[in-house]
Amino acid sequence: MHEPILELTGLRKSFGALVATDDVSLTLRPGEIHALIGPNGAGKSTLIRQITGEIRPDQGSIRFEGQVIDGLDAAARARLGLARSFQVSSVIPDFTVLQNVMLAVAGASGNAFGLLRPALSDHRLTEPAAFHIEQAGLSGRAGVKAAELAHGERRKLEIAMALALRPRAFLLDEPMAGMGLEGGRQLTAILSDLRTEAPILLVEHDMDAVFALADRISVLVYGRIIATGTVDEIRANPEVRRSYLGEAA
Amino acid sequence: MLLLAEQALNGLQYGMMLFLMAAGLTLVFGVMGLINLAHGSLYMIGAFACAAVAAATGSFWLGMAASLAAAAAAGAVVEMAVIRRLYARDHLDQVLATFALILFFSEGTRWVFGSFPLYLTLPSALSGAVTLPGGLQYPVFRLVIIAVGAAVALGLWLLITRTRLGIRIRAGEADREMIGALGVDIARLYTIVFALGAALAGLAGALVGSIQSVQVGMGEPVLILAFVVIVIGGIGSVKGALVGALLVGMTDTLGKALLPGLLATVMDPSSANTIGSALASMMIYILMAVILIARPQGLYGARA
Amino acid sequence: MRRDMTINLVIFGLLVATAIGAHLMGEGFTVTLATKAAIFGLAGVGLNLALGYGGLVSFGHAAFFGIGGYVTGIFASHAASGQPILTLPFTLAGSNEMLGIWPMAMVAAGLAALVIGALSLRTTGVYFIMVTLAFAQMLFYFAISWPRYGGEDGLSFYVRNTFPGLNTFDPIQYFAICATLLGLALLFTAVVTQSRFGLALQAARQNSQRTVAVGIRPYGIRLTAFVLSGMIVGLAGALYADLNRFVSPAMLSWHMSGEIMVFVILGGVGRLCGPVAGAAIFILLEHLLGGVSDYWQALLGLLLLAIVLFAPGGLIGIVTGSRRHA
Amino acid sequence: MNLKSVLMGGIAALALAVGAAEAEGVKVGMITTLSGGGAGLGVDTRDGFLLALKQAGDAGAAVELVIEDDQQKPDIAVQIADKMIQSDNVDVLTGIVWSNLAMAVVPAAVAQNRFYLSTNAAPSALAGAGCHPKYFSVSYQNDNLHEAAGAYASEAGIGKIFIMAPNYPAGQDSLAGFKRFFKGEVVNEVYTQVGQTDYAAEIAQIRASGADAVFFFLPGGMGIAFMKQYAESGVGLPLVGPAFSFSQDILPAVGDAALGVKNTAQWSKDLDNAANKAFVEGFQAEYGRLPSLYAAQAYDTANLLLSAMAKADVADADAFAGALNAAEFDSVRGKFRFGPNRHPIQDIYIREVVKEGDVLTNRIIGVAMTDRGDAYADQCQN
Repeated sequence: MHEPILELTGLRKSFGALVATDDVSLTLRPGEIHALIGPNGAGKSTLIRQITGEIRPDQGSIRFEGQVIDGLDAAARARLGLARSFQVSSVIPDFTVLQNVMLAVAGASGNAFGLLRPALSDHRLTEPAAFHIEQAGLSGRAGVKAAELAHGERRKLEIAMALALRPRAFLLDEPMAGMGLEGGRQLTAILSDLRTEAPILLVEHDMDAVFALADRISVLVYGRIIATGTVDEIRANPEVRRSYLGEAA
Repeated sequence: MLLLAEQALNGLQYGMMLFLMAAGLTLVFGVMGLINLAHGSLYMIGAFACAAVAAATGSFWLGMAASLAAAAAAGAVVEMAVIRRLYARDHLDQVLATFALILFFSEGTRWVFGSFPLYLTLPSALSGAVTLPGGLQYPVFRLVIIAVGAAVALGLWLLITRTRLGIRIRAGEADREMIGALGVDIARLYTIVFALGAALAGLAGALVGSIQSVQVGMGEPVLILAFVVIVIGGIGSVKGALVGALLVGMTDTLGKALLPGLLATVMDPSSANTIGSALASMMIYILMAVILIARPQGLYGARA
Repeated sequence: MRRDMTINLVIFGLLVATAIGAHLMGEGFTVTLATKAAIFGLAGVGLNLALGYGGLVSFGHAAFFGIGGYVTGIFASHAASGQPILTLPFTLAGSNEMLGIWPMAMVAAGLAALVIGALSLRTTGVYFIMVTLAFAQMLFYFAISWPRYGGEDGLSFYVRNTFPGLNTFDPIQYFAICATLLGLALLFTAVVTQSRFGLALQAARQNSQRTVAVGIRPYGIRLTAFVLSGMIVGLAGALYADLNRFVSPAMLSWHMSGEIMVFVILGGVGRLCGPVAGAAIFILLEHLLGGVSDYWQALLGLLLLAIVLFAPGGLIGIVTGSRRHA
Repeated sequence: MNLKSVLMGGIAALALAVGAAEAEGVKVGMITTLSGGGAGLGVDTRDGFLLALKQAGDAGAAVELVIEDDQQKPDIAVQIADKMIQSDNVDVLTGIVWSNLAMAVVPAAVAQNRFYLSTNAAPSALAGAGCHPKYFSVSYQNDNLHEAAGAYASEAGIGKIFIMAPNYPAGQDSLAGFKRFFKGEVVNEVYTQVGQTDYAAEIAQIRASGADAVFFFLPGGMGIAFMKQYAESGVGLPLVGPAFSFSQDILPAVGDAALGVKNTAQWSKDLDNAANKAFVEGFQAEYGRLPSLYAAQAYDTANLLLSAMAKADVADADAFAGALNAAEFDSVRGKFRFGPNRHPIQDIYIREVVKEGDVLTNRIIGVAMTDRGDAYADQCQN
């Protein structure tokens, strides 16, 4: 087994009396899709936000590619290749698809301070951006404003932006949310390809997608991970059936 | 010692006056999320209404009543005609639209009342000075301002904690969409809160106008200070407005009174005087910057 | 895009044509008005970089305008008196050379913007608006109560500073200087907003969280924009001081901050030439309405209100039919 | 630039002015404060000036007057001056009330070869090394009334005094001027903010100071606010000041609080001379109110201008300057002449605020200084 790309150890975060993350340990290994499931309010988004650096855990530690990243802010973690998508699609609405992805390329390069060179004629930005747009299945849409994209296309744009970060790991927060049947199917195929780029920590409600994609699943309930295992192990786990899948069924 | 006591009273009185201005401003921000630069115009309208009615009827008390009524009415009209279109807008639009209202109100008032300052005469019951315990002489009217400020603070506290309107105001601060779901008529609630804030500003204008002067543009310096107050206190917090107002009132008054003297102990008197007064006039802004750097959401602010 | 560019050229061309036309007809004062429009436009262009492109609603840009003005006034008055400005830690003599004063004004305004921005950008929203206002007020009161350079009275320096090869006292020649600088500032803004940095700045305005998630720290980007913005406004302040041969704390007042904002809004937020159109229209209104009515500011207020409520794209937005140009 | 009005010296002159008066007429630009808290001063300045032109008949009609409101803002004043010089092409500028506005306008105006006749503001910077042959102060030098107050306070036997002025150059000049002639002890020297409206803190300091009297210089609305609050405070020490806070335009607002206050001025409406009688009566008839110091100064300025126009053509600048310097006109102050720096040499009186019927006004009770020039004339080399 390889060293895990991402390793959480004993994370804990509380808001007042509410313990949102309770002693969570979790790993993401190279090449895998690790799904994080759990009922609403289980603390999935809070956990993701601790990994991205938007909020600080009270206790515990995060290692990314062997390096402790607890002291780094969100932007620095992103530059290390920790790429995320948001629960609600989050792009720059007035930018074109191309500009959005160029922004991510610029961010990944660690140089956002070029003041005088026009970005649109800077092939160090445009070429990688065009490549990632293609990769995410948005060919031909580069000149369209993000605000004018359909919902599914916006999801794809987020993935293109994540790819532009030269990701070492993806954190995808409910990418299937709001996708239709066909769109969901397409996205499942794209995610399946993505794992060749980098492993994915996938937060998802859509159980069909999770069972189709995930190599391992962790179940988060009330801030605690109650089980981690392969798809079959989780399906068979009585505690999970009782506390989560049972309700869902 | 008496000097220090008198200066402290002055600071208290100044703070109470600022509180009357800041309370409305902070309520409007807390409930509606609106930044209202035209609050100073309502202060001015209150002062002019008081001066005009007092001059016409000869009664200071009718003037005071008129200041409340006129400012509340102006507030309600402005809210319904302009302000409610701004709730959903960003702060920039709010700043500009209310800046435009200042221009409009200032010139409009000048058009009606002319460019000359108006002056109010205090009724004899409120004029002159009284001797306080400890032998300090202090003007009656300034004591009245302190009392009015304290009464308004108490009244607002009761209003917010004990009445249905208060519950709605707090609900509105917590979640603007939720109170709609609770079946509260938001449009009316907003108009009432805005008019209430306006009435307090108008009252402050009339009180201050009584001992200073009533003129176009009088609201602007006070407006800026009221913003300093609510930013220090935490925008949306009435308690913060009270604490912030007293802090600003005290800092300003005591700074001006004591700084030149303090500096004189380390430098020659005439440069201590100039540097002292220069520093004293910057004190409250320094206070604000320091507080915000330490606590970017203000002393009692919930939202950052 | 193309239409916007055409409008930009038309606005700038109109300003220059007005000045030249007035000069040929011997209307010196109209040239002075056009110069004022160019200078206010320049201040608006500077603020627009922070406000329009960066979404930083600064209510304190009068601070930089005033600093630019005071640097000019202080250099000019020391040049007249022959006294050095500083002897410690190094000797700094006065100067009446515009080419020497401008960089000083821009550096001073830029340093102030660096300090004010570094502290203010810790806050957001209304707090940011109010903190920037507070810093400007601080400088305003300092200028009022510091007697060395005139305090409340302001500082007069009688003779306009000099520019090699030009007679700066001739209205049209001074206009040429101001219009050229305005043109350069517009060019600079156009280039910067299309650059990597411009991309990041505008992204941070629209979606700060997303910008962070691609590895860009908005703070540094915004601070840079704030400083550049302050420097341009500082240059405008220097030109305004020379236009009037006089500086006073009024240049630092919150009304000035509000007016610079009005130029930006009147023309259209985040549009290259918006502030120039806004400033020109402001001055035009001031003089047209000022002649007809004593109460032109009330009309200005109504106009401004109408634009904010019904035409959020400003005057250029009315022409192009779009809310803002990103 | 709120108020813009072009007024001709008289209705009858309108027809004549187009052709005949062109050659010898003088175009005058008046920049004064007609809006805001200081509007009262500007209005009196304008009205005093207009009255003199009207009383002069045809001679007055030869003056073409352009009036603009400076809003008491220096930058506005500078722009108006530019407009008047570049666009209206005026020969003479006048009317500025405030020293800071004068400092912004006057040096550039005289450098562009226009005459400037000051109806009020006369900062020290323009009296000494900064004097100019085209700049005349018809009012006084700024320090004068304060000097006189100092001289009077010494003479009246005031031992300890509390002195106060706004923290700006005219305020600092004021306290310096007072101290120049005051022989007693200054127990405290306080600078207030310009435009300050609340004086509670200063009043507390006065109360605690142990002084015998208070000298203050708070022009315009500041003085009114201070006087009203001082009256409420119960401090009750005698007040001394320059005329500005007890001038006729302000007294009604101050009210009875001003009664008995001693103030210094180079003019008073009860000065006994023919010119003053014509002025005071004419002003009351024309405007239905008593004239203020500012009106008197503007009236003298207009008459000085008319006297020079009678002797020289404004196109001949040297001759016109000489004619102005001769100051051969009937001043409402009785005697009037210019010193070497073209500032007045005149008597300065002590006045007391009294009530005549229902109207508060001033009455002369003595002379504080005789033939006073100013402290800066020696430094004037131009």
